[in-house]
Amino acid sequence: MTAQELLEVRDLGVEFTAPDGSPLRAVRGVSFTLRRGETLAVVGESGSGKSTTALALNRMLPGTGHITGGTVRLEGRDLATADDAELRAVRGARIGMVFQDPMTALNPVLTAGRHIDEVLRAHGNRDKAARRARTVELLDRVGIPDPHRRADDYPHQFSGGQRQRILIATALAAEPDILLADEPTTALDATVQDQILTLLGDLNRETGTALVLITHNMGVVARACERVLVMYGGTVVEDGPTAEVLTRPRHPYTAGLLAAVPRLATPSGTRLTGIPGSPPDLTLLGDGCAFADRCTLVEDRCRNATPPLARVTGDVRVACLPAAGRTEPLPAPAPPARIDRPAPGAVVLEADGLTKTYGGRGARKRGVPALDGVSLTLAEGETLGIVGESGSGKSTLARVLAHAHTADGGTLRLRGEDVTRPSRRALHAVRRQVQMVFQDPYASLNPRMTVGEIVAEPLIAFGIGDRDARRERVAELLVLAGLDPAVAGRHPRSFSGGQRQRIGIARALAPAPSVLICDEPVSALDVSVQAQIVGLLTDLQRDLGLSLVFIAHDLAVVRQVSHRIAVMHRGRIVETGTADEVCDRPRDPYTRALLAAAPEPVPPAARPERVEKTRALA
Amino acid sequence: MTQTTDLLTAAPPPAARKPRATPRSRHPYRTALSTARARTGLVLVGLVVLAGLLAPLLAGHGPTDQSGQSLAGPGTPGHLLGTDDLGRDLLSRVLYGIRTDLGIIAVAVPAGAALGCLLALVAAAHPVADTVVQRVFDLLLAFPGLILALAVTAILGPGRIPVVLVIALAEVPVFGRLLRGGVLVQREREYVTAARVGGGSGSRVLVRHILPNAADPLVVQIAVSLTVAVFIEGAMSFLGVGVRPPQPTLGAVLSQSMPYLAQAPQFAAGPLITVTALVLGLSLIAEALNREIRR
Amino acid sequence: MTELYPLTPSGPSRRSTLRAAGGGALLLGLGLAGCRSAVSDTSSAPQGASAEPRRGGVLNVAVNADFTPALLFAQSGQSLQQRLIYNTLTRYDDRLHPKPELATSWTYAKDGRSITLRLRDDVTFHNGRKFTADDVIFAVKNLQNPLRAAQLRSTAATVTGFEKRGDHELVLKLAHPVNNLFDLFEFMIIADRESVEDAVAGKKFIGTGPFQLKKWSPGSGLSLIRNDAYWQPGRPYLDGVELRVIAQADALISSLRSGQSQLTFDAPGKSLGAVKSDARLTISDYDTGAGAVYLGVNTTVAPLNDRTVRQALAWAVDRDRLVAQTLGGYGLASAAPWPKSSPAYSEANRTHYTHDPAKARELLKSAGHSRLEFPMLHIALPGETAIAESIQYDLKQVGVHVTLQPTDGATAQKKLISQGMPALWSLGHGFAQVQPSTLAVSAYPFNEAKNTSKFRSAAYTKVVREAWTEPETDTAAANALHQKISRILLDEAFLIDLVVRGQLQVSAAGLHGVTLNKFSYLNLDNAYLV
Amino acid sequence: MRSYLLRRLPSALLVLVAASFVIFTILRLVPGDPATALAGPDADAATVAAIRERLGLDAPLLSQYAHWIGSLLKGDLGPSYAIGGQTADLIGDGLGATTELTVAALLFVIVLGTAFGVLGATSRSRWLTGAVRVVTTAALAVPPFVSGVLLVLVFAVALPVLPPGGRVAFLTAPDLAAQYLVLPALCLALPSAAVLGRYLKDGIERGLAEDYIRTATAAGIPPRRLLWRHTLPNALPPVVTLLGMQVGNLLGGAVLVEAIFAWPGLGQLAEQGLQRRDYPVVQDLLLLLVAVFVLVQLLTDLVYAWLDPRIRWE
Repeated sequence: MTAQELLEVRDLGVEFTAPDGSPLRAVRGVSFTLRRGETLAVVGESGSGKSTTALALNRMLPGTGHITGGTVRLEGRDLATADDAELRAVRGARIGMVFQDPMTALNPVLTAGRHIDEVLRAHGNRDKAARRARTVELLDRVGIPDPHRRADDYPHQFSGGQRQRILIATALAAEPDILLADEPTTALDATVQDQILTLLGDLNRETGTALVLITHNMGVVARACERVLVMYGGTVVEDGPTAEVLTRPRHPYTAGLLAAVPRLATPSGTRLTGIPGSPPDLTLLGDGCAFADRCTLVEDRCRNATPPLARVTGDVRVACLPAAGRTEPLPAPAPPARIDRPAPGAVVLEADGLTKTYGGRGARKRGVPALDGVSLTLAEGETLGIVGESGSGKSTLARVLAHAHTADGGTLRLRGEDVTRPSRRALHAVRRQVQMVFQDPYASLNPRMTVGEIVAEPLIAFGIGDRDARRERVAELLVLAGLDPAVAGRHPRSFSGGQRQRIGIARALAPAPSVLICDEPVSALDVSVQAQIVGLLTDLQRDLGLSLVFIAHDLAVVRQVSHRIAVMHRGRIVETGTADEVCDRPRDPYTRALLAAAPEPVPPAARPERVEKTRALA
Repeated sequence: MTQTTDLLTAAPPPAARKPRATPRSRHPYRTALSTARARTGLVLVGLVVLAGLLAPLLAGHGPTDQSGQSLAGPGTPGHLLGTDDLGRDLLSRVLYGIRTDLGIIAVAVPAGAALGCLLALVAAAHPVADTVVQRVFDLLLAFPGLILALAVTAILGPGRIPVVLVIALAEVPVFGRLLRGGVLVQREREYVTAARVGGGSGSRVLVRHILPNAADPLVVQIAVSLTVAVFIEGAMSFLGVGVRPPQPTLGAVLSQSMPYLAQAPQFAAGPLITVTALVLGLSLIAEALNREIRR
Repeated sequence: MTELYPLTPSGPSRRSTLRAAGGGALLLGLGLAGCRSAVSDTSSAPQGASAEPRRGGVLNVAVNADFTPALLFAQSGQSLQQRLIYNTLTRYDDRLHPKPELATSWTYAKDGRSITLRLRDDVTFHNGRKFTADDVIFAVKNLQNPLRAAQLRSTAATVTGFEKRGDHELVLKLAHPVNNLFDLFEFMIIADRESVEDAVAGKKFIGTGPFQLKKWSPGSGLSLIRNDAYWQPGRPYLDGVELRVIAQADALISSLRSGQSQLTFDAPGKSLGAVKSDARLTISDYDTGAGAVYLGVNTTVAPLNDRTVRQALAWAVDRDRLVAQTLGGYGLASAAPWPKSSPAYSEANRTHYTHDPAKARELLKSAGHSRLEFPMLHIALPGETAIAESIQYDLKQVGVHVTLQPTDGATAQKKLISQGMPALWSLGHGFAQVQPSTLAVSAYPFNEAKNTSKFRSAAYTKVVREAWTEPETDTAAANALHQKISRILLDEAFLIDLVVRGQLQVSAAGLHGVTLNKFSYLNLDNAYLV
Repeated sequence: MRSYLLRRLPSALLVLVAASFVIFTILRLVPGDPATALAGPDADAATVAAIRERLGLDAPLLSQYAHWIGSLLKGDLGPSYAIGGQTADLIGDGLGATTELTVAALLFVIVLGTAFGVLGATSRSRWLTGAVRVVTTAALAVPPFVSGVLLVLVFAVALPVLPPGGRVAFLTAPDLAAQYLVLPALCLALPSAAVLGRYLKDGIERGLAEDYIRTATAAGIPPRRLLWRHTLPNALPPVVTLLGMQVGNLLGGAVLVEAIFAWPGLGQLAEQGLQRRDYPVVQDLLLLLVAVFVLVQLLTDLVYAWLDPRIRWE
């Protein structure tokens, strides 16, 4: 291997032991090499094993995870068999890691500076003053303003983006050769994500630290990495230069994934083409291509033998038997199909100057208003998209509209009658009309109840039907939400994210509402699944004549599903208009910023030459 | 998020990751109780309880039958564990002692727990009620238990009632605070909002949704409290305000054995071993439940 | 280091290390390895092991309750300090013959209606004031004050006139003859009259005794130092006395076994086994008897109003087992209250009732009962409980089923003196060790006029009065009356005596010359440590 | 922080007032009064009546209560009825002794508890964790009145290295005082230490599973440091709350332990006072204990806030 090759992974295998003792092969025969200063993206959906692979590199596997085979050579030294002392020397010093959730990844009782200081200390820097200087320098480098003072602040005093920056500083403290970033921006807003990705890029260029970026977001891949590794079902299915892979995908999965990603360009009222089915259950995976079951171009041989990762053209490698034969790239996905939907009718829901402030109680600390005079209307059969970043008040709006919270001020009319502060009975009636789908499919389902009970809950609450009638209705609803009625007896815990969201939707539909408030219904889901859910919602709207409020932070999705879009910022609606108009001809600067930040899965035309490698920080 | 889901479906969640995704649909308590740790606990507790229930069959003598031979050593014909200072058979004393203790703690702890939870629910109803209830808890906690025991017994006269009362009173704030805390946490969970939007009335949401999820720590606490109860009973017997003599309790037998600790250690051994087994068993169960609930 | 426990040569070193470990655990930082030992520190006897009396040393006495200053002039739970700080006029020998203390001699008038006392003239109080007849006059008047709650108030009350003859001679005029005047003199401590209110308030204790108060820490004990101006030359031998309260029985015993204290009279019967097995401790029993364990009967509760039933109970209890199992083998199983030293004692009376269940059942049947149920009150202390449990079992054998009512001391006392007792109760009584008449006039349970058993009988009242007012000089007549009293007590059985207990003294082997007076006043005039 | 205290003050006072009522009522409900206790075993009605009058027990209850509260506010607790001496002195001495004992016990609780918790959570050797389990279980199973007597038998009687009971004021002779303290403090501490150990074990196990620990591990922080500097600080706040609760238990447990070790503290005083129905002493003492507990709660809240920056900075 040449000096360029820094990290070399050869058919790495990782297994977990399920509680029932059965083995679970999370990663199977993964091989790739990482060159000095290279930026490599590992992309995939839930269960693709991308994170597990990342964690396996420096043996950070949680719980029962263990490496079953293969080698991880860091400049020749095999980490798969290294002892603890060796590993500790590698962790941080040679391979730095950044994790997904900046909210939990920082120790709440240690100051920002202390985090970095600890790493420096752990790797042999004994001089306190020097460490302090270096700490400040690093914080400054990752863009923490006023680092001298902020070094002594605690994590909760920083914004999400800043925390991620601190994490990056921590990871880079000991000047590693590799920065392993596991979904570093998933929890962040688009604008912040943009900044972080820029930062990572700069650092890579300046320090020559190789970057391995684990993500599920094709946009991020396009934005940040030269090379991409597409994973599915624990194996690498495609490996090649980002530009090549994104434009001319060789593997059906890659193609499907790209097709499922909503593009800002696609006009309103079109249907996303998702990948049918859901990610494979790794406990059941046998021989054959893991994707076979969801693949549209599947052939018999796919099911029999595991396809090897074979070079097709240039330095593109694909693990697909048919693709190996194919010299031409796959046909580009059909342009999103328009869906025929009835034109919106009369106004159903009307909000006027809604205001809401939290933390009102302890008069000592009055919170900033979450809603600051929000007015909107929702027509029958219409989908109103609401876009905004975290803290923009969009979730509050959803809750106020659904009467989960009552507004402090303003009025809310349902079919003309004022329902801002309804009486008990009135509230009951309103809730039958207005239902809600929640963002987090985990948190919004009572873990102690079976799916059946959860869906039946509103029926009981609204006194709809007797026991048997309810049972039938539940089955009906489950089917409606695209679930097998047989699952009624199981607990939420045994479902995947997408399925849970379907359960949530079934529950919301139970009292046959006319208005459905969807608070970020898809932001917690994989792209392929996301497409399914969005599709489901649009279908339901058409079939049941629902009025939808569709809240999300991803403009592209919103544009596709919505008739109109309202952009929220700091508790206000800064811009409203038809979906296409808002996205094509934004008037408000904030809207423009959002559009600019939205990562698109199209490779940057040209990437600037990497500057001379240098160990020193700029 | 996706990253989370990733590990979830890819790996059985190590405690680190989001808990609710264990790909199995059994009730966590059942899972907990089927662990080796819990099984051992169940066996230990079971043995003690059984011994208590079957006392009349197992014991050769009445627990209060006295004889001339005081402080007979273990293995004395007719007295497996020997006799106490008044020539009563120790085995029977211990067995019936367990019986009495079980009778007490089986009433006192649930009673205290129930009352505590009730107060906690009242507290959940309204901020004003909350402050009042909390002050009540503070007061109960602040009152030195054993001194209270002395006073209560002086008022009510000796017997089970004061013992039960004292134990119950001690448990009220413990459970009350636990549940109150749990409710406050669960209240903010999204599924509760969902239930409210789903049209559930305040009481229904509380009972059907919040309670079952807030109850977990209570279940663990019960196991802990039972051991504490045995503890209190012993202390009260030692202070001479326990169950009316000559009825044996583990605590009573123990405290009677104290003067003879040097000459006749077997006197103390019986009850000590029993209590230890009980405590060990309960703590094992508690631990198992705790681990499972935490996942 | 004291010789209270023998040591292996390796002892001290091992000890100091262990001690350092123990102490060190707490005094992190204080850094004193091989520090002073709190163990050796506890008892301080003069060095040398000669057998004859020698000056010096501080005696640690373990008591289970602190004394109550308000009860200074009554007999209460703890009277040890009375004869340490104060003196009495006279002192009984074991045959109840008065011997001089502050009074050197005395003569009764023929009619027994007055007595002339001659007092020592060389006695001064701790505050330096001279002791005179006025102090005696005050002492008597003091006892007549109900607030003092003195048991012998009735006797004191018979003194109606005082006639001083100079500072050290005094005539007491009596309303009527009494034959327990010397009980009063044995009982009555002579306190400095000017500071007596301070005394009952617990502020100042000034007497003429061998020791004077250094410090009283209420609830935890007294510390006394030698009175160098004591009127007995060369006495006391000890430099000081510490009375430390150790309420808990096991703790009290450990304190003795570890040599922390060298003397106690509060060792409960249950613990005596541990004491006997300890070579460093000696047990001595004052068979003069200070009190007795009895089973009280409320004669107003049917069918206990039937004397036959009461007698059945008297037959039912196994007194010897009581002594053996609950009193550690010390005590005299007796149906009558009198100890051997009492003029009223007779073997016949003692064994009037013995353990005879058959007879008991028979009596019950004759009275028409086969099964009876009564509550029985007792004090909720380990020792008392054991006694009660034992009685309960014996009664059960004859078909009398008893529910125990463990009660704390104060409540029991209220019930006792307010006649609020249930059908049965088991307690202890005193005052049988002195003039028999005292028992009837001063010990509440026996009081002829008003007693807990609510027992009234003209005969009893009459004989008690006679016995009490019988001039002390005529012993023959007195004995006859004593016999009458015993008869009534035994036949009526409203108060069933079980065991006569002497004061039980547990002391370190090295302690000699300790005596108690009849009211359990500790006398250390001649005590010394070797 | 001041504002926090101010907010807590009213409720604290509320508790105290409520407590005073409860205490007063309970005491009056207890049968037998100081007079009978004082009158001695053979007193007659006249005597009792006289004493009742002297103690002002013939006054109506409300005025008695008023008088008590008045004396509290005046800061003059007056004389004790039965025990003798001034109530203030009695309680003062007792408080000193009990404080010594409780503080010492608290030290033991913290040291032992931490040991139990850390070993139980981190030790890899099954043998060691097993041993810890046995010890903690025993500590919870063996009541203090047994462990106390055992300790005395072993350390004071069998191999006399420590005194069996009694007390030397710490300030007068620290070295001796310490030796008097060891056994009672240990006896008092054991159960609480076991409880603390369990909580800590639990806390550490949770902590080690946290994301930020994963971050630190990935940065190559050595295990020992991970435990002491990164995990433990996060496990502490709840433990502090627990400790606050335990202080209550320790004060309560003092009644037993002080008896066994003849430690002249509040526990002993309370028992004596109750036995002799010494109203002033018992009333003031119980109220004091409640006050102390309330105070400790306030303190724990402050410490909690101090340990947890998220709260500290709000």
